[in-house]
Amino acid sequence: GSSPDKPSTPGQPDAVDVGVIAIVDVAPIYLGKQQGFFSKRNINLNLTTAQGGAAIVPGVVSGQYQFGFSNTLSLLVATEKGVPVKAVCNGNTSTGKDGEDFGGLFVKAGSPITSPKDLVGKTVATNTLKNIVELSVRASVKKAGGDPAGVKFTELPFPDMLPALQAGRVDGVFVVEPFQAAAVAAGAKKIASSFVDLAGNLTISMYFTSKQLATSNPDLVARFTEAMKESLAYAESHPDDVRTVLGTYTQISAEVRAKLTLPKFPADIDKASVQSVGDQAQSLGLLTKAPDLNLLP
Amino acid sequence: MLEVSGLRKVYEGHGRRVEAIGDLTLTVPQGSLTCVVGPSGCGKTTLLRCVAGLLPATAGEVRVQGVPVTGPTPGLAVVFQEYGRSLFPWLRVRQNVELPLKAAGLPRQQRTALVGEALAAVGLEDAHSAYPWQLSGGMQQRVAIARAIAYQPKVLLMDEPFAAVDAQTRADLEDLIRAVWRRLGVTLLFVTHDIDEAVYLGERVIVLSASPTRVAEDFPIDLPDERDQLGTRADPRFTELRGRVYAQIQKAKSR
Amino acid sequence: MLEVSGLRKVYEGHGRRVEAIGDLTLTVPQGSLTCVVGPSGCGKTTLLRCVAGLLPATAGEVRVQGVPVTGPTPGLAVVFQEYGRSLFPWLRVRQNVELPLKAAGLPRQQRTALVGEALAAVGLEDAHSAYPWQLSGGMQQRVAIARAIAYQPKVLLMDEPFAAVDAQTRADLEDLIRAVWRRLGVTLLFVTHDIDEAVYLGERVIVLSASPTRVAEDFPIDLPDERDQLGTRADPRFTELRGRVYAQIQKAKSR
Amino acid sequence: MIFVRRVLLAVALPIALLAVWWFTSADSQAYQWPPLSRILQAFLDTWTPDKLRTDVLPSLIRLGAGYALALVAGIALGVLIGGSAGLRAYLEPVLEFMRAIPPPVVVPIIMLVLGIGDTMKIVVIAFGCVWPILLNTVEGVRGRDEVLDDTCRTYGIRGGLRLRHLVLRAASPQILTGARQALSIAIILMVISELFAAENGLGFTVMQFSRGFEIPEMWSGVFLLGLLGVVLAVAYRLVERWLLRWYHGARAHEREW
Amino acid sequence: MNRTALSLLGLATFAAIGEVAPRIGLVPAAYAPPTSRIAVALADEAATGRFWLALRDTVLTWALGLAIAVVAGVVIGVLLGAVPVLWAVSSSTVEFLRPIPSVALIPLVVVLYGSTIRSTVVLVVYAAFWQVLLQVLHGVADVDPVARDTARVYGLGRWARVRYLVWPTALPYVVTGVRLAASVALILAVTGELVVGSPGLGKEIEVARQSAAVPLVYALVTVCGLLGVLANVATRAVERRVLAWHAAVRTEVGT
Ligand SMILES: Nc1ncnc2c1ncn2[C@@H]1O[C@H](COP(=O)(O)OP(=O)(O)OP(=O)(O)O)[C@@H](O)[C@H]1O
Ligand SMILES: Nc1ncnc2c1ncn2[C@@H]1O[C@H](COP(=O)(O)OP(=O)(O)OP(=O)(O)O)[C@@H](O)[C@H]1O
Ligand SMILES: [Mg+2]
Ligand SMILES: [Mg+2]
Repeated sequence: GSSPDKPSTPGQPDAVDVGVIAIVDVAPIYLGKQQGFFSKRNINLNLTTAQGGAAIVPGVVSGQYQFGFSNTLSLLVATEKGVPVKAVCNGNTSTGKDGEDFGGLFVKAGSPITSPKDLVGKTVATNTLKNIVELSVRASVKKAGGDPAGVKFTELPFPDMLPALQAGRVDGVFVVEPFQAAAVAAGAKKIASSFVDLAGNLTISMYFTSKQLATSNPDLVARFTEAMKESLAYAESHPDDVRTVLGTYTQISAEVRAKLTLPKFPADIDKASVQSVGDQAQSLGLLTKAPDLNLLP
Repeated sequence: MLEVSGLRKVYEGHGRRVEAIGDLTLTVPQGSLTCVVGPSGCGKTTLLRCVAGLLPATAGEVRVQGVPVTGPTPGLAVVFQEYGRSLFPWLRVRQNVELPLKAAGLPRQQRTALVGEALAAVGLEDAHSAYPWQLSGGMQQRVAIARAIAYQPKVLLMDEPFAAVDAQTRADLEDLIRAVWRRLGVTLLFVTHDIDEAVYLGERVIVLSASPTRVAEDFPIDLPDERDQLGTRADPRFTELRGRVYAQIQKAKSR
Repeated sequence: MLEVSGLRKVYEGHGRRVEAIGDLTLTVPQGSLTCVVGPSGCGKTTLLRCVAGLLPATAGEVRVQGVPVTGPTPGLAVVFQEYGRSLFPWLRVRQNVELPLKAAGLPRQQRTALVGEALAAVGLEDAHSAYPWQLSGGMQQRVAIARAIAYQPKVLLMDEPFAAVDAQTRADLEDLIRAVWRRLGVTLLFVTHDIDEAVYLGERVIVLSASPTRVAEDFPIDLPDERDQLGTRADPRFTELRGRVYAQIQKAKSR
Repeated sequence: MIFVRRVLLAVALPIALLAVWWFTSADSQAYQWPPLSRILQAFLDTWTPDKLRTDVLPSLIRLGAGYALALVAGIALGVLIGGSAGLRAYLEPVLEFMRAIPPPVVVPIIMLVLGIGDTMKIVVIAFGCVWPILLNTVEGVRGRDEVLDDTCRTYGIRGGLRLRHLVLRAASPQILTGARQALSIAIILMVISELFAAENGLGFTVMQFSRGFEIPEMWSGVFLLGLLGVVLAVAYRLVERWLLRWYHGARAHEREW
Repeated sequence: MNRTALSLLGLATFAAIGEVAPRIGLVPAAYAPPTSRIAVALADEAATGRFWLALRDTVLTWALGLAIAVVAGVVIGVLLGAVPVLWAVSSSTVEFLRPIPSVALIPLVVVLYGSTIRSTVVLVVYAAFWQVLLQVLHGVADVDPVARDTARVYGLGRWARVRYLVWPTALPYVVTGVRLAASVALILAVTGELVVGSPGLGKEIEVARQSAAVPLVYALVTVCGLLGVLANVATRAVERRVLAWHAAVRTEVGT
């Protein structure tokens, strides 16, 4: 292929590297690749998995990846710190339905805790501190009438949360699929759908590129965005295909794939939810200024 | 008492097979002083190591005080030919001599006395706080001897203990060893290269043949018990004996 | 030629200060065979190490062939008192002897010949493929001697090279050393404890005093150049000389 | 004089490297490569005495505890294994198996048993840095001089006395080599352990900076880790010099020229 | 019982503990599955091509990184050890760089090479290099003074000294260094894959972890462990060959 930094050579497909995480949330891009939405726009898509956004953002900025997948709050923080990133389209969105979201706040079976407000004075595990999950759990506690400042958060990777909960090392955990399915199977009680408590149709993550690429090759960015949007729309309307494609890049067992709750995949970013995330982050001091929505396309 | 019967030792490995000891039988009575001489590489060190229980024999048996030897025997001390390597480089001279006494559980006071005496006997009072590698070869060897003496063993095996010391010191040490032997009644097996030394020291001199080793000859030394460097060595009987031993070694070697 | 002038060596460290050599001046003419005797710990090894350029002197100077020594001199070989540690345990006997020749860049054929000769001369033809730790003490020492001989040095320093070998082998090696010395015209400095050996071997015997060391006496040995073990040792002049050296050592020691 | 020279030699290269870094990064725009001046400024702003107390001290305490645990376990186990060929054959594959498991995978397993508190972090540090100590102890114990061994056997030097005066001393040069390797591994594991359920600590803070895209601060943390390494290495050297004075003494005269 | 049987017995014991502990509730079986379930998961996974590709990638990364690290560590270690000035100049920098966690390099390598094998190789080299370097430095410092003097006296040049003296002395340390580095390299290869996302077992572990596929995670971890065991078998075999002369090895082979 040709170098993606320059306008494309006619007739030659652009090789595009995208940094993603091997989780449920990125199913649409795998599906879109499978469906040929990218190749028909002359994009030769290569998906690389990394452990988390922390490794993807530098990769995109340095031009190692052309696009990446990261959560909304990380991108807001990066923008405020002057990291030259630019969102291109939605990644995934909470279902917006309380009790039926793809992630939730769980307590152990038989725990006296029944509401998020009971978590005051207790410990809750979050996948990363000071990020979107913590923000969501705080929203749940607040909504239930508790003081979020009284909740102690501790950082644990999703896979390690359930064992910690079962062993009583933490009092609550926030997990997403497929760990939500595992939590349910283990008898844990869901006490809140925190993403829903944080904002209506919460845009949890987005695909983004570097500002540099956005200015040097707007055509490629446009084609990628189009293809991505088509993929999202397809995923939204073909949940069974999503469940199938999960089997190709994850190791989630077939039974779990059949049962798990999928996120929503709207094509467009819900600006209001981003604004709301930014505002709440600011009130917590995670952002020093009002969120910079120039990030958004 | 020390009995070696039908001892045989073969070294094998790394592409080499050496029959160091062929078939060796000898008895060393309790409290006697026996000297062993033999050509270089004939198996003297190997014999001592088997007696000390440091090396399993290929065949045959060693008994100390009637008990078959299967491992190191308590109350037995060895002065190794590799005197330099047998001292602990991380311990000072005094500590090197003291360590076996500590292991034997002697009280501190007695230890200090024994160590002081032994170091004085070998002429190293001044060097007690040096590390072994700060000493000359002869001094190191004397530390090893002091360690053996201070230990007050029942059986003492010495492997060319005076190889690195000068003639005068050697004479002094010879007399020291005879004095210690008589005082403690220790059973002494003494390997040396020096025929004069063997005859001067021993009640008996055993000549070993070249490998595969056998006892070539066993000379009782009928010199008077009181020996002194000038008188004894001038004794015509001494000259005669050393001549016989010498001749025997010549024969042992050419066989 | 080898000149030592005003040499002084003080060891310091680890809570010990030893004036090993006080003030030593001596000259060893080109191609001569000089024996050095002295009490244990008097500084003989220290002297050799200074001459070999292995140890910096505290004061004074050593010159070999007129050049001040500041490091190891080419064409100089040493047989160390710690023969065991001076052999490389990872090399077989043959390779140990061959290594210096390789370093000198000799062609393979010549190396093989020299190594074979030297090993035969010390009676170790059979052991050439053994590792040093498979050998007896005396055999190891003979390997070290073979290495020095095969190297064909201009200056040869030997530190009690026969301490670990039996009387017969020792006699053979003494004759070997004299033969090599005469054939190669090497300048030889020979440290020994054995007064007989010093007198038998040397053209000259230097007696050192106890530490801090000085030259106590310097005896020219006026025995005929052709020496043999039986004849020379029976020579009344030999007996006289050894008596004088012995008396001198006694004096040196008590001083 | 020699001391001054050694200090000069020691600081010359770092200063040169820093100078190169300073000038090449002076007008760097790339966010991940901030100018050195900004990093140094961030260093001063970030690592205040208060911050050192709340974040560096807990790390150091865990580091010390984990390292001490590794020393004790590594040496004890190493002496046992090094002293017995049978035990070595029996345990070695299992130990090699455990050694090959990467810490990020080990931590969840250790968490299952020990929870998420400081104990877990200390054990993670110990688990990771015990290997060089253990291995070197085993090799040191195996390689001890045979004549010394025989000396102990004949003179009836057994048990604790033999352990203290032969086994440990003979192996000590190797053990200390291992201890030194372990020191830097311990620092790495201190960082890794703080990626799990930590609320303070140097590694935790650096990771938070990195996630928050506070790049100069992150670099200043990496810098502090390096400094910590240097300080510990110097401390180690002092201890080693003292413990091995016989060893360096025995090998000293060759360096006189 | 011979060595291999004992080793297998050891692994069997370990597997048995892994089977029993979850079954009797010592650890929660849901998160620490018994050995048999891990074995089943492993068997299932081994039937996929994806597994073998991942295994190949990991072994490749590992071998490449280890090879570079060992060569660089040995060369630089011997150089620094042989030329003291170089060490004096660079030691502080080395001490500074060494503890910087390889994890901290991840953003850097991602910037440079992205999620490719090259990123991981850089991490592997960085981590394994220090292990080898440090062992080599200590090994080089362990040269026996008498052996060193021997080499100097016999005119061994710098290269010959490195080749015949320094290198064999350091070799036991190097072997330990390689054994240490082998597992550190493996760990870093897997960790790198896990974090950076370059292809290999580590990436598969992360995917399995994020998919809540617990037995599969353990199965893949088991593969890592077994790779470590294999690496050890290989280094032990090499050790028995190249260190046949070393006390640690020869005493085991002998009696
Ligand atoms: N560890 C060993 N491995 C293999 N062979 C050995 C070993 N030790 C000794 N030998 C061989 O056994 C024979 C006898 O050796 P030993 O050390 O007993 O002789 P020795 O009589 O003490 O000689 P010396 O007077 O020279 O010390 C020699 O040929 C030697 O090569
Ligand atoms: N490395 C050292 N450090 C400190 N002191 C030493 C060192 N080497 C030797 N000495 C001291 O120097 C003195 C002379 O030692 P040297 O080895 O030269 O004696 P020597 O004449 O060779 O004795 P021997 O005949 O016993 O071998 C001794 O008192 C010894 O303790
Ligand atoms: Mg012997
Ligand atoms: Mg000496």
